[in-house]
Amino acid sequence: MSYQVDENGFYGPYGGSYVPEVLFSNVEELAENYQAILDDPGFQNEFKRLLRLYVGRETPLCPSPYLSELYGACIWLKREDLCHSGSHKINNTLGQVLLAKRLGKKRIVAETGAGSHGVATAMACALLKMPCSVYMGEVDMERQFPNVERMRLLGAEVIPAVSGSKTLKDATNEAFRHWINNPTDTYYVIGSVVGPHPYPDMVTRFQSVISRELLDQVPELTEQSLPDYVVACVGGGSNAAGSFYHFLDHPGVRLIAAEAAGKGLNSGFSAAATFLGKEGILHGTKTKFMQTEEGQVLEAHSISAGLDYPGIGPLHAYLHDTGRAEFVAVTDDEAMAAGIALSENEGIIPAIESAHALAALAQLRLKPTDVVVLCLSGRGDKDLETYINYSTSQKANHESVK
Amino acid sequence: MSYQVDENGFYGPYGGSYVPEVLFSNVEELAENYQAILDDPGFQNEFKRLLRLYVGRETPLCPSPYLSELYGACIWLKREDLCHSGSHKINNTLGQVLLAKRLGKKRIVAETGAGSHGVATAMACALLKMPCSVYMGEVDMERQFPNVERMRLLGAEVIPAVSGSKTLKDATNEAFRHWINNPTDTYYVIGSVVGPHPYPDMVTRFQSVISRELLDQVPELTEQSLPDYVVACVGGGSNAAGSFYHFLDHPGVRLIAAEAAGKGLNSGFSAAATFLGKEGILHGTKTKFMQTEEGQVLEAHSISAGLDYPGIGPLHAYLHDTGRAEFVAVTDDEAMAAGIALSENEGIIPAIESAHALAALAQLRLKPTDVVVLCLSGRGDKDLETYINYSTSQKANHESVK
Amino acid sequence: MSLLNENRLSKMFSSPGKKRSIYLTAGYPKLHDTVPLLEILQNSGIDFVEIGIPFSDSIMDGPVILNSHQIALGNGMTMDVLFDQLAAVRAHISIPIVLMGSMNPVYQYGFDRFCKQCEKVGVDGLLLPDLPVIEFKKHYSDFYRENNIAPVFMISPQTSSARLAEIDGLTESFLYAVSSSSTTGASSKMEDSQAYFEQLQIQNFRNPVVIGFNIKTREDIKFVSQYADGVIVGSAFIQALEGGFDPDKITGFIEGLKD
Amino acid sequence: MSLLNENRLSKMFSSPGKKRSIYLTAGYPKLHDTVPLLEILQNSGIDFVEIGIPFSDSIMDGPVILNSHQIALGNGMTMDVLFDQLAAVRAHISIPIVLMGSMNPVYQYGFDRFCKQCEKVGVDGLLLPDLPVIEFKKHYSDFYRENNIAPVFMISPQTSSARLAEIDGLTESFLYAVSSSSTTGASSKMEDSQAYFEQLQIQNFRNPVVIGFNIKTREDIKFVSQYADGVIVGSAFIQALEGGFDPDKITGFIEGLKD
Ligand SMILES: Cc1ncc(COP(=O)(O)O)c(C=O)c1O
Ligand SMILES: Cc1ncc(COP(=O)(O)O)c(C=O)c1O
Repeated sequence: MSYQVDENGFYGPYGGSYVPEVLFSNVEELAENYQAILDDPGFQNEFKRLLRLYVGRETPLCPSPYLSELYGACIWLKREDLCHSGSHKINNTLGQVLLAKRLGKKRIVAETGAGSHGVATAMACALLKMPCSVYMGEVDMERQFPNVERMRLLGAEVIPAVSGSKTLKDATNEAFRHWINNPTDTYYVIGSVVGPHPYPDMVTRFQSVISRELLDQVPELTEQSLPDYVVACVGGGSNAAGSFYHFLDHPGVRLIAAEAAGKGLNSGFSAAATFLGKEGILHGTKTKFMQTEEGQVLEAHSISAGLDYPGIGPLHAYLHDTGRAEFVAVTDDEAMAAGIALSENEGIIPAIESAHALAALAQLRLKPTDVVVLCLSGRGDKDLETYINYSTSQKANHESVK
Repeated sequence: MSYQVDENGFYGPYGGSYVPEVLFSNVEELAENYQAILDDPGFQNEFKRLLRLYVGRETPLCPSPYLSELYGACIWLKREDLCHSGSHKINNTLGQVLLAKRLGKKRIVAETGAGSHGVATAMACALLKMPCSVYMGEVDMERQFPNVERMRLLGAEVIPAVSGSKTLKDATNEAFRHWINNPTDTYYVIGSVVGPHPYPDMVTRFQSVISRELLDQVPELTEQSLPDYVVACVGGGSNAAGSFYHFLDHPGVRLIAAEAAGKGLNSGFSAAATFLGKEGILHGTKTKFMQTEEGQVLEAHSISAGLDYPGIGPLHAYLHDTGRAEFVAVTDDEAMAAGIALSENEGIIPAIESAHALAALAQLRLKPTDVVVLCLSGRGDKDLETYINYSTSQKANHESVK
Repeated sequence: MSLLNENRLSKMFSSPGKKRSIYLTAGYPKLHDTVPLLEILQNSGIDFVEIGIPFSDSIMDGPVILNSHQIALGNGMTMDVLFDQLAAVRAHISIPIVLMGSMNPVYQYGFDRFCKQCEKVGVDGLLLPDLPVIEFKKHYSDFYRENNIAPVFMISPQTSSARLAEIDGLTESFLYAVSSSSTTGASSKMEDSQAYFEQLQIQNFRNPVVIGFNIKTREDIKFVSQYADGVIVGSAFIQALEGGFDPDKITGFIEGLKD
Repeated sequence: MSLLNENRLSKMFSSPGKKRSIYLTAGYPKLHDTVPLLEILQNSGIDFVEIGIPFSDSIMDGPVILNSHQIALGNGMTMDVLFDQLAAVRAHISIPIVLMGSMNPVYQYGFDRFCKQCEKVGVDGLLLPDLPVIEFKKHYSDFYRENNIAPVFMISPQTSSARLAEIDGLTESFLYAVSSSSTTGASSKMEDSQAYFEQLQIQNFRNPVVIGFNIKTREDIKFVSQYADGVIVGSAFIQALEGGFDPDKITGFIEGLKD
């Protein structure tokens, strides 16, 4: 079975390119050129050079004594939190902004949820001298305010998205609208493995540097040549896609995708697209997302702004249906507890997104010999307010119960 | 001429160990053991392993096209901002906490200015399972609040220092007092190359990993085997000491130390110890610091909490007097402008401390062939409020002038 | 080479004169305003209408139409309600009706079932801006043909000439040319698009060309009509409904667009 | 093997009985309170006093004494003012005086010059807690000897026996034993230090041992006096001055410490 995109941009039934005519030529230009550009040695060299010298790759594969003891297995953290910008998102934005320059584009637009992608885009744009506008849901601007400040300091324009749930879905709508209004000179840097073909494949390829490094690191650091598990959180699914990529054709490697269950799968406040979603067309791609009977998109809920999206990328929808990846739902509470525990026990404050992957470990039945690689997609500096407020309210609850 | 500490803990006239009797045995124990422990292969391996897998070393040496063009030279940034914790401080704290465990200590106390050292200590303590208390000036707690939240989330106790100027000097006093009150079980992790012997040398050695990496990186990436300049900011002087260390005996390498001139050298609001200070005894060491005729310590001022200290380490006092290092004074305004410019033009938001080193470049007379290595000691995430407020007030000033 | 039986749209376009069309959002401003609105439009001499199926996340639309979608959804507009309303309309409304909307609600309804319903209630054309031509050809064109629904596609200043030819070949009824590259209700000036309009004019399309997006005033209509077979007014009309549906005001608005 | 000429301190210690000493901060609570305070202390039968030289950053001190330093500095206390005050004192104050303080103000004044002034104004001993023994021996001991100033050193529960011997050898006058490892004014209980005090007792020191730090009450003094040649009350005395210098209150305080 192939998990590669087909020539029409599909993974099985998912994917494709459902964009209005105004964007057709843009998307087509991209689809026709991205493979050649990505494979061009000049591009490859420049991209790899920036990943090494600017981003600080490779990122370490770091043993986690705390988690290993807790779960009775050999657990390793792939430290994307150490990337410049603070998350894996920069792998993708550098690639896309370099590519946009190759295509002769003059301006960049992006959406952002947690702000990680927005910051990473703003950084790539500052470095590569491209003006940059980032749409961000008003709710997200509040809960990830440090990232708003970072984007502004980096010289990017941050534009609040005020429609709908005022989160990632709505920021994405607005970024698409911006692109529709500026199709010739503007390049849209999508932040995850979503959107019309070729974005899902292109973003997957840029992020696949994660699993590329793991192919060397796992045999170097563990007693196995391949991990038994690779675990990652899924918002749109870019860090998961990048972590899974080079293991897709190794059926012995179990791929675990942690989705945000919000306040609980059946609470009405969730973002777990494979559990609650069905097939449909959103943001230019056919995939699974949460929607009404009528096909109206449902508002997602997650305490983590980066997972607060009703859908997932088409590759993940396909990995779900084929059973190649196993999807796990993690609640806000489980994620927060896991994030706080890692902070206290290992001195690593994870992004709340990544904390979902940490909490997913509790749902695996691990053996002592299992080698588990978990993608720590980002650092939690952007989430300090949320962590502190959560701890405070937990303590208050605890008190009032007593 | 030797720039190594002598057997009594002195660099020329500077250094030594001026501690109260209660601390004597602690400091003596450290002085007698640190060399052997540091040289022990078991310790070395563990320390290097953590630097690699946990901290993410080596940190890249990253070309700066923007600065290179601006100053007409080949300017490279040593990216300590990419270290886990967000600054070089973790190099030292991991070393010291490992050492504290070897000495059988049970608790850690530390002082912090910008919070970088406090966070790095809290991280090392979380990882290595040591309870941790951090003193931080009340003023600094406000201006570096994200770091306070990080320390708390990491399980450290943050104790406000309310005496004096409520900044780094006072936090250091309080940490010393805490240590005096708990001399047997507590280890004091000093955050810079200050304090009684052997701290200045020990911290220098832990931080010397910076220049150790440069010894390989400079010939690999540039056309020279040694840089022409190494530039670093100096609070206490640990990132500078670490950056200079392996070049001390290469007289062809010019060592530039950027001190905080605050609102101007003669403004009464400054922290430039080599310009405004004189020899004296502070925090257990003989060094240069700002003081009255009467020997009362003056309050320092810098917009950067990490440089807001009236003294420098004894090694730097010696490098100053011997002329081996050149000291440059950088005002708040110059540093802020340099920090904002790097953010906008290169997508790297530097710590305001590091921005002082950036601004110091303007005072060098560089030639096009000069290879300049600048230690970007930390990232500016902790400084977002200060940057944004500064930008806003600059714009307001600008408006009102118009 | 029309695959369609005689259809109100093609009949209308085969009559002489520039056509004028209005876009309205189904279920806006009130759930049951759609039918009386259609009556006024027909009585005011509008040649055909486009009815927008509201969608929570329509990326083609600007704030005015987006807002109307939100309100219509809030009013309880659904596909079934819309078809019920339209079923009642054909007794007294004869102008052609084009349905327009995002793919997903149609996809969830079932494309085949949707087209069958369209035919049943007398819908003449269907425009789904995010339905790609390649998907149309592969999976959906039969449903259109079998149910006598005219496929309508958009063309834009970005559309290549090869693609223009392909789209023209697939289209039955009219080509919907956007006046500029924008979402609906943008503030672009028609004069700025003159070069593009002139270009459209010299293409030898099988289908008539109707220009839409950002056409607000009588002057806009006059200017654009020089280059096309018809014009569509959308956001400006929705804006005229914003205070609530007032038949006199709407009649006045339509009159105001006339030369 | 005393290197000092006859000195008030050694004379005092050679007299029988447990000694009681008070610590005060020069220039606190008001700049010129030091002299009248000394008079009261002498009149109340205090055996000797320690006068603290205020320093902006005294790390040995807890909040109470720290605060007195800040206020004294604010009052304008300087080395010259202190020496002027002391010069006037010796006319009517005969109890021994030990100066105590951080190294840096002394270092800035000039160690030699400082010791000369001490002798001139009748200071008997000098205790600089952050002057290391090794530095004392190498650079400073001559200044003490030449000016007939008794070197006083602290010893603590942390001090090794080898070092105790060395310090005892360098000390002239008395060993200042801190009651526990702490800054001044901590809340440690004297009973908790009993084992340490007993240990001190069995050492065969050349010098008498005086215990200080955290001694607050008559009971503390009684308990500690069992083990040492004298006691020093510091923070508790400074605290008694906090409302302002009231001679009756101070006399009462001293009386209250007596058995
Ligand atoms: C740190 C981090 N991890 C994960 C995600 C989720 O995105 P994706 O699923 O594309 O990796 C985000 C999104 O903002 C993020 O910031
Ligand atoms: C990022 C950063 N750089 C530099 C410094 C100054 O310390 P040092 O001079 O010891 O490197 C600090 C202190 O907090 C810091 O946080």
